[in-house]
Amino acid sequence: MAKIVAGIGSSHVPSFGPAYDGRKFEDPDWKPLFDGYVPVREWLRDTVRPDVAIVVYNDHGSDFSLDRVPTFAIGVRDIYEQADEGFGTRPLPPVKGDADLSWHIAKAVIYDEFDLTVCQEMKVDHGMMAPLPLLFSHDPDWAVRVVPIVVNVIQHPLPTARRCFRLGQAIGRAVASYPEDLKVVVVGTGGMSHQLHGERFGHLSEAFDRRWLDLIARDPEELCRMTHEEIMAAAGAESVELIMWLVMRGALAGGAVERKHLNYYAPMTTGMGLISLAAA
Amino acid sequence: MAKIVAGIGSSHVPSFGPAYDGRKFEDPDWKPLFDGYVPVREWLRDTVRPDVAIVVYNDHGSDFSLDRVPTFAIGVRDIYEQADEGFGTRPLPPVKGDADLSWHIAKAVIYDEFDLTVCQEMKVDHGMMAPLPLLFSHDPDWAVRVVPIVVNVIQHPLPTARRCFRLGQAIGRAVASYPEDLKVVVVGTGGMSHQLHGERFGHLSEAFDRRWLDLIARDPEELCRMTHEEIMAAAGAESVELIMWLVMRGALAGGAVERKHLNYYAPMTTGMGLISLAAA
Amino acid sequence: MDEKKDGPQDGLSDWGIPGTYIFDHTRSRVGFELNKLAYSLTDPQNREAFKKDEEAYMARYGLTEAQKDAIRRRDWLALTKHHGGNIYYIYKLGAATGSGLYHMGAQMRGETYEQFLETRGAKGAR
Amino acid sequence: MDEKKDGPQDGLSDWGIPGTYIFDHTRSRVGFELNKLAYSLTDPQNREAFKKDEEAYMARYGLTEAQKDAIRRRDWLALTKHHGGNIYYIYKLGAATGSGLYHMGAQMRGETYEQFLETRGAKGAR
Ligand SMILES: [Fe+3]
Ligand SMILES: [Fe+3]
Repeated sequence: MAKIVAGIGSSHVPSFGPAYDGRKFEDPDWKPLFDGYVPVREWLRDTVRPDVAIVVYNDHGSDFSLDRVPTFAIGVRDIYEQADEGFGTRPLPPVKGDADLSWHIAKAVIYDEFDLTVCQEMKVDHGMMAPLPLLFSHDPDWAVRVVPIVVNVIQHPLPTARRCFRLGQAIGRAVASYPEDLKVVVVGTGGMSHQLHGERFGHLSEAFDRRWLDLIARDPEELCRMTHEEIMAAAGAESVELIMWLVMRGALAGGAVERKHLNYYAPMTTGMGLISLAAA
Repeated sequence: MAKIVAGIGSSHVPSFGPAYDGRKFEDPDWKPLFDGYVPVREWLRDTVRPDVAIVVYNDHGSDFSLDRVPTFAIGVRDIYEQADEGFGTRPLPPVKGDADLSWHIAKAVIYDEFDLTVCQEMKVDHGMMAPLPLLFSHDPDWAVRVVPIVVNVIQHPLPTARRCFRLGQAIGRAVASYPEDLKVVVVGTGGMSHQLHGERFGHLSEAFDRRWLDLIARDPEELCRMTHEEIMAAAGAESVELIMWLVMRGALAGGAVERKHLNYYAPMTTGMGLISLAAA
Repeated sequence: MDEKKDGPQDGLSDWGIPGTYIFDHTRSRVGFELNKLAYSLTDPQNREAFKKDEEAYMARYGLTEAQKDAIRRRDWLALTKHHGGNIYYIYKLGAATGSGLYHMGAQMRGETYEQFLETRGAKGAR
Repeated sequence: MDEKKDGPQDGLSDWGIPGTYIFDHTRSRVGFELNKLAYSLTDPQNREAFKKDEEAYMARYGLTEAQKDAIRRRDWLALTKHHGGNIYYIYKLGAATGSGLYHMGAQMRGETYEQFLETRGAKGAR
């Protein structure tokens, strides 16, 4: 049987891309970010050893346009190319999918009353690609297969925080019913505090971010009660993508969790958070 | 306040189109179909007098392709053109939408934990256009504005019958919270028994259809318990689109209903059913 | 001619309803390019291009040789049973090649058009 | 120059967060063609076409004159505040016109790029 063994919460800031590709690991302004990922990557590689990562992210107008905006979507491909976000793509191999597991999750979750949009065509943007190489090796090929879950955090109305948590719970049930022996890690991406438009561009709230990093492990129920307005007022309009971490947390919610790693750094316009949780 | 005043269940057979446009109202093989719609159309026009019709239908590979299949979608436009289904379009004016009401419903229903895909671009096919002119006058312009709700009944996994009913209930709550004084009718389309592929092409079941026409008014709960397999085995693979009638029935479920009209005719390959329900 | 792909070994699901090939993920995966081609025929210019040169048109899509062959043979049963064709998409291929739905259905039933019509209650309602 | 469209009379929502223009249906409706144009710049050929002749490129989309004018002026604040631009889409317009996100942000804040950088903790991490 497949089993969810760990959860990761991670920011997905676009600037991770050029910094990583340019190997700025020792650059003093980047080192606090990259150093945070090292023990998590090693823990995943040596201890958790997942076969599959379910990556919860949002598209940023790269592959999904506004003609049709799904609240929740799932990719069901065996391979995902990178989307061109306006600058070309990064020197990384295409992401490996797991179409069988994706379709299994789609079926289980739709029958469980979550109204997914099922995508046989899909490209992935920095929402997934910013953190992925920081968490998993990719040389010559990715160490995990990926099931992408796409959440609308762009065009309001967004799904509620609680709905995201419940989607995670449904994904947890779906994985538990998959007959193959697979170890699965769930990665919730996005945030933390940031605002990228308006006169309030650049707004940060380390206090909010620290509270989120505490509650996501210890008391996700309190996060589920937050409205989009509360999150956006406290931590910037674009910080609302943090609700995607609740999909990850919901997927782990069947058992106790143990927080393994924590990192936080906010050098420019985004609170860059990282957390790892082991399923008990 | 807006109020749901009536519900209609209607087949949406493509051949309604050429028969209607060719004015075959007195053709003996078509008369039993068209005669059934006359009292319903008059009742809607003279007694119900709706401002808006929420039309629940499915696209048949006309405007939605298989690259991304939403379980539930809503149109939020002020105008909907016809899709070209391979033959050009019919001589009917474009459908008038109600973008304000559509967005209100989208917001209410998404916050109510239904994961809609929100469509600012969308064309409508015979799923809507087959019954629409039989129910509402359109000369020179449509007598109602339309909110389209699109359900995936094509690519399994489909939403369950119960989920469709619950979506209807959520739409009912959403309409009841709309501040404008509007009378709303909900039209559930599709079915009845038919199968359009395989050696079993042409399968019909009047018994199943009659039972559905009875239960949709009297005991929708029993229909909610049906699986897709049961419906398809009894009434043909493509009959499963009948689950869309349950969205209509759910939207009416707040109060008692009274069945006003009933018609049934199965001349070729599809059970052509029509029912009208008045909200109490 | 598709006997080899028949039955469970073709990877397509069997929902246990005779003569019925439910369009689930097994068929949607296999038929993705085929249905995409059929969907493209909702555009009148594409219909013209297809009618003008079917082979060139098919070459634009990643169809299998067996799928192309079933299109050439207008084998609607094989397309929906073995090749992942969804009837609503394949219907557009029928239209572009001059086969109406009832002609397609008669063939899928293994009947002539006239034989099929005789099984209907009021065959003028078509 | 968009003062007339300012405030509640422009039909755009106000969620009550200062300096913040939530991308909800009021903005998505107004900005639909604008964001569509910006989205099209994910295609390298379209980027070339846009750079070569902005006016001709804009003419392909149903933009308002005020939207076109805000693009001409690279007025990122007006685009997101008044014209329904979503920042993730508009960012592609920035890229195609040589404005990075932090340049766009500085302008939206009413600062120079250098002034903005001085407000950051580790400005090398960009
Ligand atoms: Fe993001
Ligand atoms: Fe239909």
